Amino acid sequence: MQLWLIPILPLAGFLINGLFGRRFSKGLVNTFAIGSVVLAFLWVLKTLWGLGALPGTYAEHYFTWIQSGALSIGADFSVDRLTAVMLLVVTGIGSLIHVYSIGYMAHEGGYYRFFAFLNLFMFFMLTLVLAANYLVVFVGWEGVGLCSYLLIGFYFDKKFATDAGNKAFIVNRIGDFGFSLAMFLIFRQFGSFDFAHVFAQVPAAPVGLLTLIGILLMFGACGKSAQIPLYIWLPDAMAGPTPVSALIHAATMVTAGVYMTARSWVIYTHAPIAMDVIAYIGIATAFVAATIGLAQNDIKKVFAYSTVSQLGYMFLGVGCGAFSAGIYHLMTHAFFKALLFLGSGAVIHSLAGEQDMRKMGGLRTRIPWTFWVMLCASLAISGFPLTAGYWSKDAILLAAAHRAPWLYWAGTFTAGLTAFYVFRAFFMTFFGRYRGEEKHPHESPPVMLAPLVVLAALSLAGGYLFKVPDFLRSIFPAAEVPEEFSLMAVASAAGLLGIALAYLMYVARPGIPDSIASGAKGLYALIYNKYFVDEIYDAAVVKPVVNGSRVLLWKGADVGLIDGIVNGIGARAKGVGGVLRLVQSGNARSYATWVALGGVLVIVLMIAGGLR
Amino acid sequence: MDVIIFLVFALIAVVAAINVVVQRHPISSAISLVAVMGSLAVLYLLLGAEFIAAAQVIVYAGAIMVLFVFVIMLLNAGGETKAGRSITASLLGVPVLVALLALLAFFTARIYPPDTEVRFGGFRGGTAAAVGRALFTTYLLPFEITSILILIAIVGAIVLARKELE
Amino acid sequence: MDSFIVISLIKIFVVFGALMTILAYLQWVERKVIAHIQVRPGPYRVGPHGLLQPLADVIKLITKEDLVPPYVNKPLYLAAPFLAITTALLSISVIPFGPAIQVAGYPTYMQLTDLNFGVLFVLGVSSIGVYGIALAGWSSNNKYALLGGLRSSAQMISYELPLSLAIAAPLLISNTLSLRKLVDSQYGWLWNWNLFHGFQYVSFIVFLIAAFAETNRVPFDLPEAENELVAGFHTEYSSMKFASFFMAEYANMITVSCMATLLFLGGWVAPWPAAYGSGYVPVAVFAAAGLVALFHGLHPARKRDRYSFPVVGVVFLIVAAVFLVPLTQNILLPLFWFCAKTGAILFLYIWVRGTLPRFRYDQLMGFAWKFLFPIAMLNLLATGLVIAAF
Amino acid sequence: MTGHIPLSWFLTLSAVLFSLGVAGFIFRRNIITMFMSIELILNAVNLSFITFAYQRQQVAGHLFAFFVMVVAAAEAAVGLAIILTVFKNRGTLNIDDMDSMKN
Repeated sequence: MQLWLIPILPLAGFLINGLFGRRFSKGLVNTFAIGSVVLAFLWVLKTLWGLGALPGTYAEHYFTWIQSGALSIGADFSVDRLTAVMLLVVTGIGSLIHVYSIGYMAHEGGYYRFFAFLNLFMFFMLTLVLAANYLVVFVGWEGVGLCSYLLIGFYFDKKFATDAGNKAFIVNRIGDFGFSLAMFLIFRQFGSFDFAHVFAQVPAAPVGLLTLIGILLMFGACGKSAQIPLYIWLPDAMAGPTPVSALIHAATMVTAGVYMTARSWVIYTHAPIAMDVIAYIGIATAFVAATIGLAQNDIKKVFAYSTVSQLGYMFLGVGCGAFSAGIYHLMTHAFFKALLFLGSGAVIHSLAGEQDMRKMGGLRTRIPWTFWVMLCASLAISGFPLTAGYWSKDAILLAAAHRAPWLYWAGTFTAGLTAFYVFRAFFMTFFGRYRGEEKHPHESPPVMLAPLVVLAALSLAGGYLFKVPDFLRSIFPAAEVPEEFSLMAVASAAGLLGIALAYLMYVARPGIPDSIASGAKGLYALIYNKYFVDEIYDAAVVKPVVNGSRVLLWKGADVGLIDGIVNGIGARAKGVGGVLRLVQSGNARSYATWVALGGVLVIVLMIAGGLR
Repeated sequence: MDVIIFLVFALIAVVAAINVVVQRHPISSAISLVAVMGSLAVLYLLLGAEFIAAAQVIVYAGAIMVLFVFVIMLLNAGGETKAGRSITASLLGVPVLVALLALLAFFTARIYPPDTEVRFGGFRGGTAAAVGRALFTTYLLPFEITSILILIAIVGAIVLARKELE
Repeated sequence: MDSFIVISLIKIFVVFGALMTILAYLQWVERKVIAHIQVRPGPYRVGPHGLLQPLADVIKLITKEDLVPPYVNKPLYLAAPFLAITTALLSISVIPFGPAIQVAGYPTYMQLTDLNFGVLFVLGVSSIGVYGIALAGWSSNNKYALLGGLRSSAQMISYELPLSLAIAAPLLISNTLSLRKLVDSQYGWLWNWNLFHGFQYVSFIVFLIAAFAETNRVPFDLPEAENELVAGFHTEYSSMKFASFFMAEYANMITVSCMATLLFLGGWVAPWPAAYGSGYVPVAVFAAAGLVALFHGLHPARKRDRYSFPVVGVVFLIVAAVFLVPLTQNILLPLFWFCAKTGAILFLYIWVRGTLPRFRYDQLMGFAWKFLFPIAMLNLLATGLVIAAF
Repeated sequence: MTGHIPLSWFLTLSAVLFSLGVAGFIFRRNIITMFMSIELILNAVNLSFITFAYQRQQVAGHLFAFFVMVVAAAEAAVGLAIILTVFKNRGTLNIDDMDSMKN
C-alpha cells in the first residue's frame, strides 16, 4: 500500500521549502507545503479505503535499520484501526491548520521557514503514528519534539520565545529519559522492539517489571503530553505562532503520549498499578490545570491550561481501562481545541496581536464568524449535550465511575470548572464592552475562516459521526460499561452549571469576580501564580543543577582535571616539538632529503624483513 | 638489434637525465627532459606499449613540457642563483642518493634474475584498442575521476594565474 | 630482409627527392597564384614563367652569409631550425600515397612505413614541432623573436586540441588508427569518404581551420606578423637556417594537406569506382591539356609559342598515354588522385592567404578556446553517439 | 640479429632515472628545475610500470602509466600556475628563498 508515501510527502515538502523556499514566492511555498500535506491526507484516505474493514494489523517492512547481534530493528510501518484514527486526525486537522496558516502567517517573516518546519513536524508525527516498533516511534517522538522546539522559538528574536523553546525541549528530555529506560527494559525482557512481538510475550512477563515499564512509559508520556509533574512547558509553549499551538500543542503532538500509552495497552492491562498511576496523574492534572485556567487573563494561556486539563482527561480514560474512550476524546479534543486555538488566533489576528482578555470584549458584533465558531468550540469542550465533547467526555466519566466513584465526581467537578473557565474566556472576549486599543477589529480572511467552519462542524457533530469506541472495539479489550443515563445527566449538568455561572459572573454581574478575588486573596494568588510550580522547580531543580555544574563540574572537573590533562599533554608536545623544530628548517630541499632518507630506510627495512 | 636499440636509447636517456640535473639554465634542463621522454617513448615501443609511447610523446613531450618551456620563456628568469642554505641537503644528499640507487639496483637484481628477457613484439596487448577497452571497462571509474581531477586542475590553474580583480 | 632494406632505401630517396622538389615548387606555385589573385605576373624572369625561380632561391639562400648573432644561446640557437625541419619531414614517413603495389616483382606499399598507430605518430611528431619555433624564439635573445616564439607555442598548443578532436571523429567512423586502413575504409563511391559521412563536414572544417593555425599560416600567422614583430621567431636567422624554417612551414603544410586527404577525402581513392571509368579521368585531363596546348601551338599568339606549346602538348599527351599502360597505371592512378586532392587543399591554403586579413592575438586565442574547441567537442560527442546508436 | 634484453636492464634504467630525478630535486634550487625533476621521477616510474606490464603480459601497467600522465598533466597545470604566482609575488625562483613557513 506504499505506507511510506504518507510521511515522505511532507518530508519532500520540508526539503523543497527548506532548501529553496527562501527564493520562492509565498504562493509557491504554499503550494508545496499544503499540497504535500493534503496529498498525504488523500493518500491516507486511499490507503484506508484500500485496506477496507481493517480487522487486524497491516504491516510493511522497508529495510533493516539496525542490525547488531540479537538486535534487529527494521524500518517498519504498520496500520491498524488505532493508527487509522490517528492518521486521519493528524493529516486532516493538519491540512486544515496548514490552510489556516496561509492567512495567519501572511504578514510574518520567515514564511517559508514556518511552513518547512510545519511539514517536518507532519513527517515526524506520521512516522510516530505509523511506526511498528518502539524505536521508530522514538524517532518520531524525538522528531516532533525537535519541531516543537523549532516552532515555539519561531520568533527567535524574542527572548521569551527562545526560552520557552528551550524549556519545552529540556522538560521533554526528562520525559524521554523515562521513555528510553522503558525501551531498555522492553528490549532486555522481550529481545525486540516490535509491537507484535512484544505484546505477544507480555502475558508471560513478570508483573513487577511490566509495572515498571508502564510507569516509565507513562513518565515519557508525561513529558510529551504535559502531565504532572512535567506539564510546565506547555503553557510557555504558547510563545509560538497560534497555528503551531493549535496543531502541535493541542491537536496532535501532545496527544502522542496518549497514543503511546493506548498503543501499549497490553502492557498496562497486565500492570494494574501502572494503570492506577495513569488514572491518578490524569485526574490530578485535569483538576489542577483547570483551576489554574480559572484565573488566567491571556486567552492562549487559558486554552493552554485547558489542553493540559483535557489531556489529563484522556489519561484518566486510559488509566480507567477505557482506551478507546481516551482515543475518542483525543479525536474530539483535536477538533474543538484546534478550533479554540485557531479561533483565538483569529481574535488575536483581528486585534493586531492583542492576547490579554481584559483588553477585549464586545467582539461578538465585530467578528461574527469568529464568534459563532468559538461558540461551537466552547460548547463542545463544555460537554454541551450532543456536541463532540459530550460524547467523549461522558465515555471517559462512565469508565471512571466504573473504576471508582470518586474519580467520577472529581472528573465531573473538573468538567464544571472547564465549562466555567472556557465560557469565562468566551464571555470576556465577545460580550460586554470593548476595552481594547485597536480601533478597528476586523474579521479574518476567508482562507482562515474556512478551516474554522469545517472544525466547528466537526466540533458539533464529530462525536456523533465518528463513533471511535465502536470502531476500536476490535482492538481494545471490552471495557464496556453500560451507559447510565443518570451519570451522563449529572456530567452534562455540571457543564451547564459552569456555563451559567460564567454568564452570571462575566456578563450579568461583572463585579463578582473582583470581589471573589479580593475575598479569597491567598487562594486567588495561588491559582493566579499557577501554584508557584515554576518557582518551586526553579528552586528545587534548576538552581542546584546550575550551581553544581558551575562549582563542581566547571571549576572542579573541567578546569582542574580535564584542562590540566590537556594542557599537560600540550606542554609535553611543545617540549618534544621544540627539539623536532630544528628539523623543520622551512627549506624545501631539506625536507626532500629527509623524504629520500625515509624512502631508503623503508627499503632497508623491507630487505631486513626478508624480500616477499 | 633490440639490444642495440635499447642501449642507444637508454644511453641517451641517462645522459639527457644527467643533463637535466646538471644544466644551469632551466630551459636546457627542459629540452634534455624532452630528450629523456623521447627515448623512453622508443623504449616503450620496444616493450610493446605503442599507445603509451604515442601518449608519452603527445602528452608529455608535446603538451606538458611545452607548458614548462612556455613558462620558462614567459618568466625569462635567467640561470640559477647560488643561494643554497640547506645544510641537510648538502650533507645528507649524496649518501642518501647513493644508498637509494644501490638499494634499487640490489632489489632489481634480486627479484629479476637475468633469464627474464624482453624482445620486440613479445607483448602485443598495448595497442590503442586494448588500452581503450580496459580504460572504458575495468578502469572506467578511475578514468571518470581523472576527468574530474583535470577539471579541478583547470579551474585551479585559472584561479591561480588570473589577475586579481579589484 | 635485405630486399626490404633496399626497397625502403629506394623509397626514402624517391620520397625525399620528390618532397624537396615539391617544397621548392610549392613556393613557386604560391607566388604565382597570389600574383594572379593580385593581377600581376609573379616570378617571370628565371626560366620560362619563372620555372627556375626555386633553384635560384636555393642558390641564393645557400650562398648567403650564415650569421650567428652574439648573445644568443648557441646550442639551442643552432638546434632550433634543425628540430623544426626534422619534425616537419618526419611525419611524411608514415603517410601513404597509394595502395599496395608490385615493383619489379617485389610487393610493397606506396608509403615509407606502415605504422598501425600512424595517426598518433603524426600527432606526436607535430606536437614536438612546437619546440623548433619556441626555442628559436627564446634562444635568439631578441624580444621580437621571444614574443613570436611565445605566441606561436601558445597558438600551437591551443589549436592542437581542436585539431586532435577533429581528427578523432573520422577515426571513430573508420575505427582504426592506421592511415592505410583509414583509406581502405573509404573505398567505393564519393559518399563513402569520411567528409560526406553524415555531418563530418563539421570535423573537416574544424580540422582545416586548426591546421591553418598549426602551420602558422594566414589568417593565423601571428608568430611572424611582420608589422609588429619584424619577422617573429626567425628574425635572427639567415641563410640555410632561415630556409629550414621556411621549408618546415611548407613541409607542414603538405603533411597537413595529406592528412586532410587521408582522413576526410578518401586518400588515393577515386571519387567513383574504376568500374565506372574513373581510371580514364587522368587520361582525359592530361589529353585535354595536351590538345589545348597543341591548339594554341597551331595558333600562336607569340613567336616562341610556335615551338614551346607543341612540346608541352606532346609531353602531356605522353603522360596521358602512360596512364593507359597497365603496368604504370597501378602506380600512377592512386598517385594522381592523391596529388589532386592534396593539391586542392594546398591551393585552398594559398587562396586563403591571398584573401583573408590577419586575426588579432586575443581573437585568435578566444576563437580556439571559446568557439573551435567546443564545436569540435560537441561534434565528437555527436559522432560518438551516432556511431553508438547505429 | 635479434638479441634479447634482460628485463632487469629496464628496471635498472628506471632506478637510475629515478635516482637522478631525486638528485635533481634535492640539489637544484630553481623551482622549475625541481618540478622537472619530479616529472623525471614520474617517467622513471612509468618505465617500471610498462616493464611490469610486459613481464606480466597485462595491459594494466599501461593504464597506470596513462593515469600517471593524466595526473602529471593536471599537476603541471596547477604547479606552473603556482610558480607563476610565486614569481609574480616574490620575484625569485630560488626555492631556498621561499622559507616564509619558517617564521
